[in-house]
Order: sequence, then structure tokens, then C-alpha cells
Amino acid sequence: MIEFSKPVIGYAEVWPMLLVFGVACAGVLVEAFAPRRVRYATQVLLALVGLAAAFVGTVMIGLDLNETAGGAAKGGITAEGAIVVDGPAIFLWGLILLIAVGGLLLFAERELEGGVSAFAGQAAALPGTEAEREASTRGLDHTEVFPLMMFAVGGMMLFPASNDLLTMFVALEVLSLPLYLLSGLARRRRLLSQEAALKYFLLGAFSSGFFIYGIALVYGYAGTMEFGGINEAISNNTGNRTLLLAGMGLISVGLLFKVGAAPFQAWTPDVYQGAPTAVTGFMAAATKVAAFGALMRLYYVAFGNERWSWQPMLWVIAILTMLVGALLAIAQSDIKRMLAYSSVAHTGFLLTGVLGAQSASELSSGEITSLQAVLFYLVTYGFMTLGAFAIVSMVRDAGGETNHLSRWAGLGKESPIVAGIFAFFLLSMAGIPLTAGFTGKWAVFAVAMSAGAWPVVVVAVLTSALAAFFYVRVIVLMYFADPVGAGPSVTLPSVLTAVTIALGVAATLLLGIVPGPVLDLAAHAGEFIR
Amino acid sequence: MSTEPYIVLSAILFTIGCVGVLTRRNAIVVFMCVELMLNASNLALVTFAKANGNLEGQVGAFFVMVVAAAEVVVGLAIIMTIFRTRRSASVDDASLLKY
Amino acid sequence: MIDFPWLTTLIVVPLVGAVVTAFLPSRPGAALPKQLALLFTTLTLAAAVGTATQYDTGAGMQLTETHTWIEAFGASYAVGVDGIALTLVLLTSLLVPLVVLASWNDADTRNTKAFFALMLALEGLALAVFLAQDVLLFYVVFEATLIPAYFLIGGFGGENRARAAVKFLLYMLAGGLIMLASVVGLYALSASQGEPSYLISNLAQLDIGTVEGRWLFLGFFIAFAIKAPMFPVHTWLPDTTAAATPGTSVLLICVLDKIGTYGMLRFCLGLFPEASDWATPVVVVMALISIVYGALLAIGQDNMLRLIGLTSLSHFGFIVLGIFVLNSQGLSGATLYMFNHGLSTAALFLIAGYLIHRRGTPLISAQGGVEKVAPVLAGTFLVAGLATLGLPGLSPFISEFLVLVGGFSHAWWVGAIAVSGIVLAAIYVLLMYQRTMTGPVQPGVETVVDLNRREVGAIAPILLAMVLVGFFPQPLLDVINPAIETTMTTVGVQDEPPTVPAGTQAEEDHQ
Amino acid sequence: MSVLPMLAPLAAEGAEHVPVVDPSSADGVFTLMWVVIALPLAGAAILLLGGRLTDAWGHLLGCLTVVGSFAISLAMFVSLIGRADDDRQVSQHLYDWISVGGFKVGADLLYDPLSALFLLLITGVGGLIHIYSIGYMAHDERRRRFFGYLNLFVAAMLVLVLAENYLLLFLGWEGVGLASYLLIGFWQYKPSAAAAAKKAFVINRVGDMGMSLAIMLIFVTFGTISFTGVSEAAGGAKESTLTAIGLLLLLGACGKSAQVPLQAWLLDAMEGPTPVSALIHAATMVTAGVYLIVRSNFIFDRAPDAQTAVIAVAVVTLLWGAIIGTSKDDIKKVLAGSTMSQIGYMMLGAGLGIAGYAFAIFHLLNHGFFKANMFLGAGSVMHAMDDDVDMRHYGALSKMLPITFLTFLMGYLAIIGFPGFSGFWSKDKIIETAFVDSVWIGILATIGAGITGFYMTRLMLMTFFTQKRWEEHVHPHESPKVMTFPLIVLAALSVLGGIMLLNDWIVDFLAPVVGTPVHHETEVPPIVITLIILAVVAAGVATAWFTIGRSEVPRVAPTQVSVFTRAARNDLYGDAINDTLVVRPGTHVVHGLTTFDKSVVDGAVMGQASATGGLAQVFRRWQNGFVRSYALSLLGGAILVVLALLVVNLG
Repeated sequence: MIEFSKPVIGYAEVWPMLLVFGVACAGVLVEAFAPRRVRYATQVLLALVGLAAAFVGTVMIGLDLNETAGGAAKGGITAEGAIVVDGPAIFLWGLILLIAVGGLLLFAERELEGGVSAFAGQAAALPGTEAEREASTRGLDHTEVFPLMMFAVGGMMLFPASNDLLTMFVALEVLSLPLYLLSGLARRRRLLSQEAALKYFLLGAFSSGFFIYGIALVYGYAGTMEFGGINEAISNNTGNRTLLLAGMGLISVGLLFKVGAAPFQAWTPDVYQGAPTAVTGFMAAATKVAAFGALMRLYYVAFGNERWSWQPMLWVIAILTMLVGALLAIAQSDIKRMLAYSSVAHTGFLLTGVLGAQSASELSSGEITSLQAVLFYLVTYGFMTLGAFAIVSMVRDAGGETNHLSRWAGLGKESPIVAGIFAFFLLSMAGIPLTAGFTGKWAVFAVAMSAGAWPVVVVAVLTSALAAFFYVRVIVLMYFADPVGAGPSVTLPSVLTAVTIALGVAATLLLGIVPGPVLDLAAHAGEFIR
Repeated sequence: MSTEPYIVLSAILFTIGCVGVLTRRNAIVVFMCVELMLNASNLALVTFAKANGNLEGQVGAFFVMVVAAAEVVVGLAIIMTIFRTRRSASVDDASLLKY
Repeated sequence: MIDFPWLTTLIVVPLVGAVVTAFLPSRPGAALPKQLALLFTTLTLAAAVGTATQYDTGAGMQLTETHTWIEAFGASYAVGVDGIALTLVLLTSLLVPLVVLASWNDADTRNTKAFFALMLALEGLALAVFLAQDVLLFYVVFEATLIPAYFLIGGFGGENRARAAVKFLLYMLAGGLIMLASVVGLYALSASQGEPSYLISNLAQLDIGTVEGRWLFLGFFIAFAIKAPMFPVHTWLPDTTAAATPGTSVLLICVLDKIGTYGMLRFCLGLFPEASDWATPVVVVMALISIVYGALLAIGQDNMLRLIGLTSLSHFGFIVLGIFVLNSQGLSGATLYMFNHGLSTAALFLIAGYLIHRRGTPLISAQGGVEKVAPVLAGTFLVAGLATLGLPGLSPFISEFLVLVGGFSHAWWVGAIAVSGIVLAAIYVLLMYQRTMTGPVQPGVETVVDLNRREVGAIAPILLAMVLVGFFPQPLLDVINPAIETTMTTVGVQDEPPTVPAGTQAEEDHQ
Repeated sequence: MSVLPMLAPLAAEGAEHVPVVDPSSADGVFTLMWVVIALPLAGAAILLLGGRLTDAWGHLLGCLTVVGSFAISLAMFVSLIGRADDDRQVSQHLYDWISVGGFKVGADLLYDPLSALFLLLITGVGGLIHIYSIGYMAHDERRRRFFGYLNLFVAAMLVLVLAENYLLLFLGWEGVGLASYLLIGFWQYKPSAAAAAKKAFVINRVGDMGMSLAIMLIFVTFGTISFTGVSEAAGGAKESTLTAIGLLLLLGACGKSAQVPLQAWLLDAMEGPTPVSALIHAATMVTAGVYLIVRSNFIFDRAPDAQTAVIAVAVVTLLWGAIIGTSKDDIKKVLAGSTMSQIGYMMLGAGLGIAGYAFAIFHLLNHGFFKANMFLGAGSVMHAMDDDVDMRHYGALSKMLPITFLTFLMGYLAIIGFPGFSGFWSKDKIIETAFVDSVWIGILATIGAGITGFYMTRLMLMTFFTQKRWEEHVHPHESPKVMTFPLIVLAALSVLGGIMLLNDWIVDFLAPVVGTPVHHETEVPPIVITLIILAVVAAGVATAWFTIGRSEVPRVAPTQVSVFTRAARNDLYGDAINDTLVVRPGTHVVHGLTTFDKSVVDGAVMGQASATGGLAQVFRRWQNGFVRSYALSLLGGAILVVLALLVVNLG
């Protein structure tokens, strides 16, 4: 009989995450009990303080991490082996929290819609009915978006920090479910928003079906769900390899779906387009960060000894993803769909970094590691994506946001600063030097090249050229084309959106010119704990 | 005891779920098929737990059930709004977002 | 003064100028941004002259500054100057103020301060390209130059500017990204042999395998071939020059495109000597095709700006030829050619720009008889044209002849084909001159006024420089030669000795 | 050394030693060598850059600089004669021009008997023509610029003949080409003038191509391009190499000296003002090809095949030019054809090797005198006839323009080779030497002399004799003194040029440069050959007298003429040949390439771009909006992933 002992959670290490969850729960309570007029302010303040505190906590924990594994890694496993708080996890936490702050500011923006937020006044009210009109005249807001977002952030923090398959699954669902809802809450173009939510939900659920079945198979192979244990089982080579491979494949499907890799990318354009722009920005940036963190932990830790079999698979996926993303983006005429495909292409580049994993013995001193490169890329990607979508939310006409590209013509004349910033983000996404996009690209290409994946790098380079085309097209439209009709107009946002954009610009510029500190931080984070 | 029949069964259930998602138009049915896939996983988990002689799989099955329940909450909410707006639960009707 | 950071100053001054110009408020057409641009470019010229005075011809790479930049990438902020770089720095810093002067009123109806700020930014980045001693730094500034160039073409050009700008940018990006693969490959290679480093001096020590070397070489070469440009990746060139303002074209063709040939010299030869040698036959043939093809196309053009653009295709053929024949005449000639082509083509572009500005059309068929009404314009245009066709006494002759000698030493047929370029050059230059400047005064031309002082002032230094270098090229060659010798040592080639050396015969006669 | 056996037969044949250029450093008056060039160059710079400020006195400055150069040249010449035979080569090093690796070229000047004669010719005749131009161009508002160009020409020509190496020679070579371009197109508002100028330059460039290649080959072979170094080492080179160098130099010479097949520009070049035709296209520049070959004697003497080629070109050209001259009505074009033909004689002389070099130069100098004389005379006639050049509008001018007529007559007698006149001595010597080489060449050259007699007589008759055919409003008058003075001086020289042959002075004088000829006996005595030539010339003169002098000259050229006349009028179809073989195919190539560039080269890139766009449009359709098809692709992806894993493992 196993003697019962109180589980050790290690609050000292995981409290920032718990705090976020706590804030989310508190948000639900606020929603239930606070009077309507103070709800918005309370929710925003609560979430902001919660995220800030969590961020401070993350930094403090990060400074305190003990070195393990001979100095190669830092931190430790806690919560009965379910959660691991190591360097990369802390790094990702910090990043997710920063992006969440930016996302929160976008969520809280009320200037653009003339005093109300971008979310449906009353989601349950049917579009075009009296109820909806009433909700909008009364200036109703769904302040539930804030707790929903906090739950998602909590899930995102748990995702890359989970140390076993089950925790990972739970984290996946915790981060996904609120996002499904958030996607459907747009104030304008309700039909599209709801459709996006439905598609996202059905496909998400479908993919998590694969994910959990994969978990079952891997569990069947290894007899344990813990990553370390799985790795050990692989090195001992016990059990039925078909189970392992099939399980690995199915788990990959779930993760690759989340990061939006081809051929699992189908949901991205539809959801990115339909969801409220603030949600799209947050989701595009933060989900990718969390999912790549989890992906790498799974591949590097659980399947680390099986590298030679998943690397070729990732080659195929990465190449496919880059091609699909770059090619289809060319054909888009909606800015959000174009950014969605661009994000698919970025997934491809990130995968290029992931597949560049090499064991420590293969690396020479001072050489950039795959983990370091991908973490760095995530930083650059996160900020520029958030910033870009923030800009998208500002370009509007009478019917709300004008996402059709033709309506962006002549923006450079109308509002040189906004156009300039957007052009800067686009150039960064295209990977032009002196922007963060370039340094990120360089890093992932370099690790892939070091690992001998030169064909992937060549494809990556070619698709970058292809991708440049559609980014440049937007710049041409903004600067060198004459406006059609009344032309686009830029609604001046409140300081909230402005701060987010400023954050994005600053990060993109600094990481382009002096990426050293962040790269060092990523290097300092060390390896994953096995 | 051989685990094979259970695993085969679970695989068959999973496949049925899959095919169901692909073929059915009604969002509720599609969603039920996803649930079927989750339950196929549960069966596999429990089977492997028995075979491996530890409890992790069984615990996992519980978690999956909880998660599935949560999914239902969210899913039904979304499907309901769509249905109320469109007067249709057919997933094929929701196809404005394309190309 | 010994530790004064000359090279950083060179890079920073125009960049600061760009920022200042861009952020000081002014209306379109205001004089302030123009004066600022002139001030900062002149300061840069002063810094370049200062650098030249500090330069010691025999001392190889010098005035170097090295600071760690991105440690994780092995990248440093490393700048230095040798004979090749100094030549191009002088060219750049000389041309830009003149371009500013010549383009004084080109952007009056548009965003004037942006126009001049972009020019300054372009200058700073171009100088950084020539001075970079670190491959990543080079790559970064190399690509960064595209952005100001792109906006200069697309924002301030004429008809079809947006299309031309996109074409330009995409060509360049394609080349640049291919090069990125090689840049990244160099990192991988360098990391596999110890601490990763991007310093050219360290990379040159690498033990690069034959196959790897050739692939990496290709990545660099393709990018430079597009940049230079060479047949068959040249089609962006005439479109761009036709759409951009002449001043922009000068910056693009006379300064930026030199990066391509400079890169071949510095990186293709410097880092991949074996591969360069291996590629020589193909590159030489491509260069020959470029020479003849560009010249033939130029003959058939009716648009002056396209024509001048295409002549550059021919000239870049010569430069590439000089580089890849791998002998001292070819290499020194090619380096000098970069300088001289910058001068002569700049003069052609600017003067053609004056005429186009007055006539409102770049079409040759719309001109005629300009000499009668504007003799100074015609005269300077003729001198620039004669320089372009390689008339002895003007500087381009020296370099063209050196390249031809180099080509001939490489193989007689190379020299024989390349030399046909001088006939074709005579045809396209003189045909253009004949059709635009001579003959009866065409309708519309009679109102053309002769050049004013500002315009002459922008051209005169170029013409003067061409005559001076034409008669006294040796000071410049003395700067170039040692750097070329170093390059040849790196590649491991030597000049072929003459078959019947003079001097030895006499001794035998005496015996 | 393998060269010795090769040299042996030469040595055995006679004492024909190819001299080596071995100059001593300049001292005394020779240190002023550079000033000879610098004076006109400074003049050109002042006149061209000075603008209208120099309008008033520009022409005087232009004349002064050239006269100054002539004075120095004369001083140097006197000083040179005072030196010993083997000490008549002087060089002056100005500065290092180009030095790259083994390619070292100095700005070095070489003054030797050959250069000395040329210097006198250029500055002397040039000075006279400058003076003449003061009058001729008096009414042109751009006279100052004209003098600037003339000065530029003189400077370049002096560089050409004073250069100590091939590249510096090439500098002068191209410089005179530029001056020629500028001066042919001086009245560039006339489209014909502008076109002629361009044509001259472009055809010359074809020759320059040969010249450039020759220099490269010389460098590759000898590692130097100085005359000193090459002449010293030439004996060691393979004959085939030397032949190649020789042929390439010949190509250059053909361009500059308007020899077949690069002859077509010279007739068009008459678009320039007449003094230009006299100076550049008769007396000096066009003879640069002869100079080049004579200067490169150390190469040609060792490359008999190249010499044969020179002779072939020369003979064809001397007949070609002469035939063209017979049918032209434009007085300047007759003279141009004649120039072409006379240069053919010089080339013939140069092609004959050591035996002929001196005579080639001798004829060159004489031709410089009499042809300049005649061109200026023609200019004087045109001056009188309101710039009409058509001889059919002349007639009976001998009374109206007595000085012009008399001086022209001297030139006429000189060119047809009237005994005692300069042309008689030099042409006779060349034909005589040709007979030694080959009877056929001698016969052809003699025929050429006969034709010369015909067309020059025709010119004389149509211009100065026969009946008046003047245009209305034309009142012929003699030219001012400033124009007749040069005519008189040149006429005197045309008569007296033969003095240079006294005691074989010119042959001995040039011997340090071109070698001492061994005297070969002809099969018939020289006097017989001379008599035959005179007879043939007399026949030509007589034919002209009977066909033109005795009948009425129509004012409009008859159109019903023989095939030969028509061919000659069309310059023997030289332009047509160029057109068919070069210009038209060239135009087609250019147009074809332009299309090719747009559709194939650019089309490939652009097509690729649009193909990518099209592909994107196709794939875009896959995103059809139906969630179930997305699910299908997800399932497909899952299968792909699992299969990929399995394949890697099992395969």
C-alpha cells in the first residue's frame, strides 16, 4: 500500500503561474459581483497588476535558479514531476507575460470604437436584433474577456513548463478553450467572428483528439507519461517501436496544429481574419510562443534520443509550411489573412530552427544553440506580430476596420507615421537587416545549417524571397499608390494601443541592432531539464 | 492477458470518430464524434495502464473526461450562438471565411 | 589623433545627417534640408579626405576598429580600410555631395526632407559596406542599403517608379537572401572549426573544403552578380534607371552597384580562392556576354536613362572580367574601373538629367540640336560620353585598358572579344550625342537654357577628376596595387611572365 | 637561342640590320621636348575653357602656340643634325603614367630623326594652316573654338609622334581622332556633318581595336610596350607572333589612314571646314598609319607576311582612291580620294620594308606639302565661290584667282609627278622599289600614277579652265593675304621637296631609325622605269585633256554613265558594302536582342513571378471555407507525419 503523503507543489517556483490563474478566477468573481460601471476598470487593473506581479515574480525566480546537470541547465522539476521550472520555461514565461501585457492593452482599448471595446456588447444577442442594438446603445462591454484571457495566459505558461504528457494536454486545453471563445466575441462582423470561433473550436478539438490518442500510444510504449521517463525508455529501446512512432506522430499533429504548421495551417487564415483584431494579435503572438516552447520541450526532452527520426519529419513539415505560407500570402487581399499566412511562413522558419537541434558534444564553444535561436526568434516574432495587428486595428472607416488591402492604398500620405511603423514591421517580417526579423532569421538558419539541414535553409531562403514580395506589395500600396475613393483613415487610439505599438517598435528595432543581450539571456537560460 | 483487442477496439473507435468528423454536417454530431475520439483514447489509456501496471493512464483517463466536459461547455456555447444566428447547425453553412 | 575613429566618423556623419534632416520640420521645397544634406555630405567628404591623409599605402588593412557586436553570432563591428576600400570610399564621398547639388530641385514637389535624408542614409550605409571587415556587418549594411534605395526610386522617380522599385527590391532581396544562406553557412563552418567568428581575417584562415567552398562561393557570387549586375540578371537595371531620378541613379549605379564588384573582389576572391579559380571560365564568359550584350542593347535604346543604365551593364562586364582574370592588371584595372565608371556614369546621368529636366522627356528622339542652344550642356555631355567610351586622356581609358590587358593575358580570345566593347561604346555614345545634341534645333528644344552655375558646379569636379586621373592615375594605382597584391597572394596566383622578356635579349646579344 | 638560325638568313642576305631604339637622355635644347606638346595643349585649354573672354584674340593665340612649337622643333632639328649618326635618339622621361604589376608605362617622349621630320611637318604645315584659317574662318562666330580644336589636334598629333611607347602613341592616336571628330562635326547643326563625324570616329574605333589588341599582344609577348624594349627583344619572338602583331597594327593603321577596308569615312570627313581637311585629312593625321608602320619597323621587318598584307592593302587602296577621284564632282572629295590613293603609295613604301621606309616618309612629307597646298587652294576657290564645292559650277577661274591658280598648279605638278617637282622624286622612288619587290606591284602602282594624272588634270581643267559655269550672284575674288601667304609657302615646298633626296640625305638621315637599305638592282635600269611611269602619267593627263578639256562640261552631272563611273561615284560601293555586311545586320541584331531581352531574359523572371502568382491563386482555392475539408487536410497531415516517421525508421 502506498503511503499517502502531501504532494509537494513548490510554490516558490510556480507562483507566478498560479497568480495568473488566481487573477483569472478573481476576474470571474468581479464579473459576478462588481457593479457594471466599475467592472471594466477593475478587470483591466486586476489583470494588469496580476500580469505585472507575475512578470516580476518570473524575473525573481529566474535570477534564483540553481544550476543543474553540470551547469548546462538551471532550475528544477517540481509539483510532483508535473511541472518543470527551468531556464527556458522562465524565459518563455517572461515572454508570454510581456506579450500578454501588450495583448491586454489592446483588449482594453476603447477609443477606436468610440468608447466601447472591440468585443461584442452582448455575445448572446443575435446580430441585427433589438437586443444587440440596445446593448450597443447602452455601451455594454463583455468584460469577461479579461478573465478569459488570463486563463489562456495561465494555460500558455503551463504549456511549455509541463513535464509530462498529461499536464501538457491539460495545459493545451486550458489555453485553447478561452481562445475559442474570445475568437467569437467581435463587436463588428459577428457572423465572421462566430464562424471563426466554430472553425477554431471544431478543428482544435479534432486535433486534440489526435494529441491525446498519441499520448495514449506513447504511454503504452514507455509506460510513463513523464518526459524523462519516455526518453529513458527510448534509450533502453524497450517496447513496441510502432507504438512510439505512431504516438509521436499523433502528438506532433496536436502541437503542429497549434503552431499552425502546414498541412495543419488551414484554420489560421480563417480564424485570424474572423477573430477580433486584438485577439488575433494576442493569439498569434502568445500561442505560438507557448506552443513552440512545448514543442521543443517534447522533442528535445521526451524524444531527445529519437532525434534522428523526427528531424527528417520536421524537414518535410518545415519546407511545406514555409512554401504554403509564403505562396498563399501572395494571393491574399485581406491584410489579416495575409498576416495569417505570414505567420504560417514564420512557423516554417521557427521549425527550421527547431530541427537544427544538435547534442552538446556536436556544438563548439560559443556556438548558438537551436533552443537559443528559437527562443530569440519567438521574441522577435511575438513583438512584431503584436505590433502589426495593433496597427491593423487602427486603420478604419465608417464600418470599422478596413482590412481589404485596396483600402490601404495611399496610407503613407494620409498618416506617414502609422504607415511608416507598419512598413517597419513588414520589413522586419521580411527579414531586412537592422530589424529584429533579420537577426531572428539568421539565428534559425544558422542552427539549421550547422546541423546540416542546408536543403531546408535553401528553401527557407527562397521562400523568404517569395515572402518579401507580399510584404513589399503592401509597402508599395501604402506609399506609392494613390488612395481609392475617400482613402483610408487612421483612428487615433488611446495610450493603451500606442504603448503596445511602441513596445513592438522598440523591441523590433533594438533586437535588430543590438540583439546581443536577449541572445545572451536565451543562452543564459541554458538547456531544458531532462 | 493480451492488450491487443482493446487497443484494436480503441483504434476502431478512434477511426469512427475521425470519419464522423469528416462526414457529418451537423456541428453537434461532429462534436460528438470528437468526443468519441477522446473516449477511444481513454480506452487506450486505461488498457495501457493495466498493461504497464501503473496508475498514470487511469488518472489520465479521468483528466480527459474532465477536459472533455469543459470542451462541451465551450463547444456548445459556440454552436448555440451560431445556431441562433444562422438557424442552422450545419458546419457547411459557416463558410464565409475562405480563400 | 592616432586613435581618432576615422572610419566610424565616416559612417556616422551621414547617418546623423539623415536623422537630423529627417526630423527637422520643413515644407516641401524648403532650402533647409538641402543645405543640411550638402553640409553633411561635405563633412563626410572632409572625413574621407582626412582618412586618405592618414592612409599609409604600404600598410595593408589599417585604421581598423573592432568591437564585439553580437557575440552569439560571432559578429563584430569591425571596420578597416585598404586600397580597394579607400578608392571606393573616396568615390562615394566625392559623388554624393555633387549628387545633392545636382538634385537640388528634384524633390521640390514631394517630400523634400525625406529625399535628402534618404540620400544621406544611403551614403552612410554604402560607406559602411565598403569599410566592413566582418561578413555579418557587411551583409547587414549591404541589405540595409536597399531600403533607402527603394524609397528613393519608388518615392521620387518618374513614370512606373513603383513597379521599378519593387522589381529592384525583389531582385536585390533574392540575391541577398541567397547570399544569406552562404553567410549562415560560413558561420556553421567557422563554428565547426572553433569559436565562431565573422571577421574576414579569421574566415580567411578557415579550412574550407572544395565542395563547401564552391557552394558558399556561389551564394555570394549570385548576390553580387545581381547587384553588379551581370547578364542574365540585369533586367532590373534599365527599368530602375529609367524610373528613378538621375541623382538616385547615380547613387544606385555609381555607388551601390560597386558593392557587387567590390564584394566579388573582397569576398569571392578573399574567402573562396579555390572556388573563384574554379568558376573563372564561366564568370569570364558571362562577363564577356555582359560587355557585348549591354552595349548592343544600349545602341537600340531611345530612352537616355535606360541607355545609360545599359552601358553600365557593359562596364560592369569589364569590371567583373578584370576581377576574374586573376592577374594584377585585371584586378587593379577593375578596382580603378569601379572608381572611373562611377565618375563617368555619374556625369552622364547628371547631365542627361539636366536635359531631361528641361525637356520633360527622356526620349532621345524628342531631342536634337541642343548644342546650338546650350553649348555648355552639350560640351560637358560630350566629355562625359567620351569618358564612357574610353577615350585616352580621360580616366576610364586607363582602367579599361588595364582590364583589357588583363583579359588578354588571361587568354587572347578574351581580350579580343572584350575589345569589341570599345567599338560598341563609341557607337552608343556618339549615336546618342548625335541624335540629342547635333543637327537642326528640334521643336521644343529652342527653349532649353544652358546650365546654370549650380549645375556646372556639380559636374565640373567630376570632369576635372576624370582628366586628372586620366593623366595621373599612378597615385591612385599606388593605393590600389598593394591591396591587389595581397589579394593575389590570397588566391595564390601570379602574373604570367612575358614570353620574350625585354632586357634578357640584350644581354644575350652581348654575349 | 633559337632565334639565331632565324636571323642568319637575314644576315646572309645582306647587311640589312634592324636598328634598336636606344635613346640617350634629353639634354640641351631637347629638354624642351615637352614644351612642343605643352604649347598647343595650353592653347587648346585656354581657348576651350576660357569661353567668350578669349574670342577677341583666340585665333592669334592659337597660331602663336603652333608657331612656337615649330620654333622649338626647328631648334631641336638643327641640334639633332649636329649630332653623330648613332646619337640621334633622345628620350625624355616626364613621369610614370601607369604601373601595375609588370605593366609599366611611362609618359616618355622619344625624339629621333623620324619624329624630327614629323614635328617639322606638323608644326610647320600646321602653323601655315592655322594662319590660313584666320582668314578662312573669319566670318564664323565660333572661330575661337575652331582654333581650340586645331590646337588640340596639333598637341595630340605631337604626342603621337613623340611617344616613346605604344600606349602613349595610342593616347595621341585617339587624341587626333577626337580632334578629327570635333572638327569634322564642327558645323554640327548640319546633320550630314554630325553623321560624318560619328562615322569617322566609329570606323577609326574598329582600327583602334586592332591597335589595342596589338599593344596587348606586345605586352604579353615582351612584357613591355616601350619602343626601346620591344625593338630590343623583337628578334627573340616567334615569327607568327610578330605577324599577328603586325596585322593588328595594320588594322589600326587602316583605320587612321583610311585604307581599304576602313576607308569609308574619309570622303565623308570632307564635311569639315577645309583647313581641317588640309591639316588632318591630308597632311598629318591620316598619315599616322604610315608613321605607325615605319615606327614599328622592328616588328614588320621580322614579319614578312605582315609586310605582304601591308602591300596588298596599299595597292588596293591606291587604286581604289584614285578610281573614286576620277568621277567625283565635289572638289574636296576628289582631293580626298587622291589623299587615300597617295597614302596607299606611302603604305606601299612602308610595306616594302627597309628599302621603302625612307621613301614612304619622303613621300609623306611631300604629300603633306602639296596636298595641304591643294586643299587650301580648294578652300580658297570655295571661298571665292560662296562655299560651293561642285566643280561643275566652276570653270575658267585661273584668271580670277591668279595666286590660288598658280599655287594650285604647283601642287598639281607635284602630285602627278612632273619631273623635278617633289612628288616626282618620291613617288618614282616608291614605284621603283616596288618593281624590285614584284613586277606586278610595280605595274599596279604605275597604273595608279596614270589614273592620278587623269583625275588631277580633270580637276584642274574643270576648276581653272574650260568655260564659266558659275552660279548666279557668284563673284569670284582672290582670297586675302592671310590665306594666300600659306599657299605660296606650301607651293614653294611642293616644288622644292625633292631636295631632301639629294645625296640620299633622307635615307641616311632616317637610317638610325629604319635601318640602312641594301641597294638592289632592278632588272631594267631605273631610268627606264621612270620613263615608263612618266609615259603612263602623260597618257592619263592626255585622256583628261581629250575627254574634258576639249568638250563642254555639263553643269549637272550626267546620269547616263557607265557602270564604272557609277561605281566610282558611289565610292566603289564602300558604304553599301559596310551597310550590307555590318550596319544592317547590326541593326537587326540590336533589335533582335532588345526583343530577346524583354521577352526572354526579363520575360523569364517576370514570367516566373506571374507563374508564382498564378500558382498562389490556384492553391488559394483549396482554402474553400468548409471546416470539414480543413479537417480532412488535418487528417491527411496526420497520416503524412506518421508515415514520414515510419519511413525514416523502417526505410
